[in-house]
Amino acid sequence: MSTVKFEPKIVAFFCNWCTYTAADLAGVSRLKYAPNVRVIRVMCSGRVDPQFVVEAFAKGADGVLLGGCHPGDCHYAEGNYKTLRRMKMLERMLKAMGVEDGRFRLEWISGAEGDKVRSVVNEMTEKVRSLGPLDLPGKFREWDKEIEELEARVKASEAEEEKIHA
Amino acid sequence: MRYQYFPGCSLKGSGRAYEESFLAVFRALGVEVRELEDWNCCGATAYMSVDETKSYALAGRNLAIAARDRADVMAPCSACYLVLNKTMRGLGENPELKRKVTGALKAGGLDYREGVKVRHPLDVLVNDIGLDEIRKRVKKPLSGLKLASYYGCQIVRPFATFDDQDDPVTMDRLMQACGAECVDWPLKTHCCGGSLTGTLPDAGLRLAYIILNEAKKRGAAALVTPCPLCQFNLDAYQGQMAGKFGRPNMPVLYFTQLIGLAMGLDADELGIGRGIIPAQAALAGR
Amino acid sequence: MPKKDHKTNGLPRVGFYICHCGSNIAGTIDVAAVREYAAGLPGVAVARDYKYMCSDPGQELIASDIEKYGLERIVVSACSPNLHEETFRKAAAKGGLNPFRVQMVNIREHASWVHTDRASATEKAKDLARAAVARVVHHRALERKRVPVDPNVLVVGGGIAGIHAALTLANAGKKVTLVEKEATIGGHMALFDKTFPTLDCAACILTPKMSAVKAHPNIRLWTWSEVEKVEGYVGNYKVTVKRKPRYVNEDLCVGCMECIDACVYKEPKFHDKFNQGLGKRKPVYIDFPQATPKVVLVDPETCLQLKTGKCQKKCASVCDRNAFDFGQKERSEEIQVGSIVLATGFRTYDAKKDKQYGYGRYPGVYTALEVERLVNASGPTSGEIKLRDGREPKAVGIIHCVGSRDEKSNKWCSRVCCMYSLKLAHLIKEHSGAEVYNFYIDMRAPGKAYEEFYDKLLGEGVHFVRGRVAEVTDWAVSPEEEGKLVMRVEDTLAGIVRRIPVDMVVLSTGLEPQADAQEVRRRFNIGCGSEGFFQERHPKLAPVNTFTDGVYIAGACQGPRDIPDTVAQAGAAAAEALALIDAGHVELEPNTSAVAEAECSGCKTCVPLCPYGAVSFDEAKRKAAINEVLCKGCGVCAAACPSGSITQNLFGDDEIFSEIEGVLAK
Amino acid sequence: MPLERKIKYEKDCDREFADWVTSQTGGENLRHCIQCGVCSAACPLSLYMDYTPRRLINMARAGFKKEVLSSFTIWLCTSCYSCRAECPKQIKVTDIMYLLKRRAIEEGVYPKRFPIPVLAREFGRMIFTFGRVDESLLVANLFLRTNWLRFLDMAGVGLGLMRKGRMSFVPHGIEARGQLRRVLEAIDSEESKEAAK
Repeated sequence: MSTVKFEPKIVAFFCNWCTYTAADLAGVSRLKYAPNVRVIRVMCSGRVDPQFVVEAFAKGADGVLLGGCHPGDCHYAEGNYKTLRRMKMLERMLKAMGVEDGRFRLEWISGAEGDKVRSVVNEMTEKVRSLGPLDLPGKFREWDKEIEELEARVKASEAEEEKIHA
Repeated sequence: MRYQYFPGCSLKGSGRAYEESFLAVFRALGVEVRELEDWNCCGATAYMSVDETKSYALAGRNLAIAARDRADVMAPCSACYLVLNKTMRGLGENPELKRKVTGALKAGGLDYREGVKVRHPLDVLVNDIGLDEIRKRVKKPLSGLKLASYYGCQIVRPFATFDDQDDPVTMDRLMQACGAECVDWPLKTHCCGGSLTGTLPDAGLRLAYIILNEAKKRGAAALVTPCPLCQFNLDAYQGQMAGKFGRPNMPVLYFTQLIGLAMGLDADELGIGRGIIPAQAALAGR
Repeated sequence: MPKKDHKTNGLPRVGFYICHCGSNIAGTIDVAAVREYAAGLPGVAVARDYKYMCSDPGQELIASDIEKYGLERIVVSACSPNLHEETFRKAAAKGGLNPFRVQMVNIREHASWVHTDRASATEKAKDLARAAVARVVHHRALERKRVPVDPNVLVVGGGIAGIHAALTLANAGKKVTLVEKEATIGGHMALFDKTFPTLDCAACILTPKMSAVKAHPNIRLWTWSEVEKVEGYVGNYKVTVKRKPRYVNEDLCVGCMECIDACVYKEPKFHDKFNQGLGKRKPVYIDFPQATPKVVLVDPETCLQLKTGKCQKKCASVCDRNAFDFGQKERSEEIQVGSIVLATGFRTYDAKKDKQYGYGRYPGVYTALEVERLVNASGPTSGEIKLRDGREPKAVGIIHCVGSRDEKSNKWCSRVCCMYSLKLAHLIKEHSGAEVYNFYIDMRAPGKAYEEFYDKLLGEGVHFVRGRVAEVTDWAVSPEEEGKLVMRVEDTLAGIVRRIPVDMVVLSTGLEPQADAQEVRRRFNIGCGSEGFFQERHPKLAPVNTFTDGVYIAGACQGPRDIPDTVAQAGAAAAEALALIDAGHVELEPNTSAVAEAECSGCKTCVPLCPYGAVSFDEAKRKAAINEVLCKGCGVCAAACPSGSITQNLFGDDEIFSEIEGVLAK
Repeated sequence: MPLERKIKYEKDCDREFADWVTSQTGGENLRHCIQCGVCSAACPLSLYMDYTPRRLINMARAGFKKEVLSSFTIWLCTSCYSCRAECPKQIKVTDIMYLLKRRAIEEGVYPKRFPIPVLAREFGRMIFTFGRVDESLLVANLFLRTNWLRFLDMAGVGLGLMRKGRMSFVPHGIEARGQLRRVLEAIDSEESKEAAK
């Protein structure tokens, strides 16, 4: 296991008008970057429900990248401002869940910034690689087990109590 | 207000008058200036040609010492000002270099930290203390004195952020605040010949002469400068110029000397007498 | 209804197609391995690979498979959906399948072109295939909305680009509103004396077009006006235009200019913007004799009446048309149009920023635009080359690339400066007989008859020094330099540094985006490239289109260009608008959002979020409702809805969750 | 007049040298040079140079190693940064001059008895020993090692300075000389480790 280099899996949500276009531009310009990102296209970064991010971590992503238009540049007037507010709250939540800084990243990348797609993807891949696997599904299983044990203990003590009262 | 002070080798040697007047002016302004403890040579421009990493480490040692105190560092010598800023920038841009240099400093028990601010006294006087405050302190205005303000090269290029690279004005404004007049001339940041005046006199002397001669043509009675090497080149070699080009006979003063005079400080305290070309006539008994 | 066989386990039957794109994809990705992998995915009834999926036979393959295998969903793994999504939707429709049951996987721009390792690129292609197959199952049959296109057009900017676009559209019988922020149309071209390389007089070719605009029954010309707000969508824009007061009734003024003679200021004494400050004007003025519309205006900054309310108003009293109206106020007007052509032009680099050239410090230093006015027969010196101090220059130096090809200011080549510098060199030499030096870095003369023009100048004895000038200074090293401007430059072809004394320096300033380009592009909801010029939809295949349908760009607002290219682009933008108008309607993407009423809790979270006011609240039902025509499909409401009752077509929660699970599943 | 071959064959060009220059700190943008010559025009010393800075840059990227390292140009640079301030491609010309000087010293190809490289070396030695530089001692050393006659020439200047109290012959060093030496030696050992790799 330790001989195989850990290759993180990163899920990216890119808005159609800026960041997805920038990724297309990176392709047309033949810029080379790490193959660890899987892009999911949305029309606007504002479409990204925090649940999508949580779901991606829960299903085994080691990192989640969200790319939208620069502030003030949103194709839909102000969708990206909404993204920003929502994602600030999400960041706090992720921290509470034990997701380290650097696993979730929000970047404004305009349609002209193919090079930024490359640098952001490369940086993030390196960062997440250094953090190691997140394995939230594994953690969920552990937590489930803990909760089950707790439940069992509560039930047992309740049964005990009932016995005494009876 | 409190600052750390990095003198550099020149201000302890040929630029002694710069140190004297610099300290006197800040003392009179009520600003605390404390010399950096056991500082070493910044490496200047010469050491860069010998060993790049070591020259960064030399400057790095000073920066590490400066980082022990939170006060900004004033470096009156242009070369020191440039080298210290260049080092901070170079280490910031190049992680590999930074690793080497901080590692070496560690070996000497020193801790390099970012965030030290190295500033020139011109910047401090205009932006921290302010021209209004200077004007208030002027007791003997330099009225009638026509100066050519000569900045030299390394103070605005390439790192200074407090003034324009092609047409700096900070020192002009300071001199005007002291009541002097500054001539309009295009050689404010032209090179004085630097170390070449000593090593290749034909090249160096010509550059220095061009500057002095142009200042004279524009009607300046004296040159004013913030750089110890410029002062040395322009002042000490005028005798040698005489044989080759002509004798400019132009006193070359530090801006701190002139501010000191305007504030009513004693000429001896300001090292006015240390100039090779006497300034008495230009200063007309001030 | 096609039969379902047991292979798909009751799932819709998916056809999977992967494209080689010649070697573009197949060179980096093991296409056969992905095809085999996809064939085993749940729901996939057929998986194929093909050399060029976008070719006719490739499309035909999809269409015929739909019938042959009873396919209900299509996944095409090829290039960016921004390029070929429409192609494959049409192919599906041809085979009888609803076009929105198609999903594309981008393995070219996002994989084969950006990765080098074959194994990991193939792995990525498999992950993306799995996700697309998982998501496409949820695709519903959708219909495109058709909305009619308003045939009226707005053209913004009255330079040569806007003029040409407006005339083309008007000649095709469309009603055009031309909005210009200055008091006259004509733009930069109206400032020029001659045009390169033909040296025909700019006014002679421009002013007839300006008059044609004014006279055209299909053009409404609004000068001294600016677009304030744009609402709506392709085919149906509502535009608010701010109309600044001229203090003169435009319908009454006939441009006799008697008021200018009568003004209480006997001599013109105010900054004349049109003449680049080289001339003076009065508070009541007209930019130049052929200004269009030929209507005077009053400058509130300098007019005594407007500033103090105390003036004899001689201007008004000599006007026999009673055109003066000092009480005029700024007003806004609303217009409806279906398409918009932006032709807002450029500005020139501010020469003061390059302090080493002494513009503003030495009176002998000029910008190229100033010299255009100096050599112009109708300019402030009637075409004589006279310096600010009245002298005639004996030697003139022209510095190319000021504010161009310089990372400290603008990185780009401004494309026109080499040619206009040659033109100015010719005109200066012709008008004054002076020695003229051109200081250039590289000579760029790539247009029709441009190289020939350069050759002509070489023959005329104009000096060419290849080198960027370091400094313009008045410091002299020899008697012949005294009183001159000295240019320090390396003659790079000789390898020798030179000092050249001249009397006049001309700075060939580069072209920049307009100062308000960022505001303007936001107003029209289009993009800018990193240098600040408006961004075209595709640099080669859609050079006048933008990412906002119905908004087209022409001329130097998109990037530096000369007059022939600008006119060609203006014609292209007009043609794009005409194509839209003549189609009569547009089909909108059906990726709008809708509320499932039963699940809506009436919390109103979504209502204020919509930037288009498409979400309203039905007070009677206590439910949110979305107007499908106003909705532009961003999906912000769907993301915010706490009860999950808003769904965005093609980007529903089910579709996106399946995709997430798809890319991560092993 | 003896004939000399001026043409360059490809085998005369040292590609490795060109790659080395562009790989050094300061040399990064070198290949982006558009040969506009603003560096040469801005340079106050270009009037004495055998090759203008622009030419030197082009020769360096073409691999004309011998000409570049033995040129007079690199030793005339006074580090005034005029070139760098004007360069439209933000090429760090001054830093390139430094790195060429270092290489020339390393390879021992600088002009013999030419005072500038000696100054640089003496300067370095003095710092290594004392931590600070005594200008007077430096100048004296310099002339002793290069040209006795110049020393006599300079005597006038020296006397003037001495009279004004601007010359001191007592070398004053820093206190923590040991520490400084440890720092500089740490770099030596780091670099020899790297070289071993």
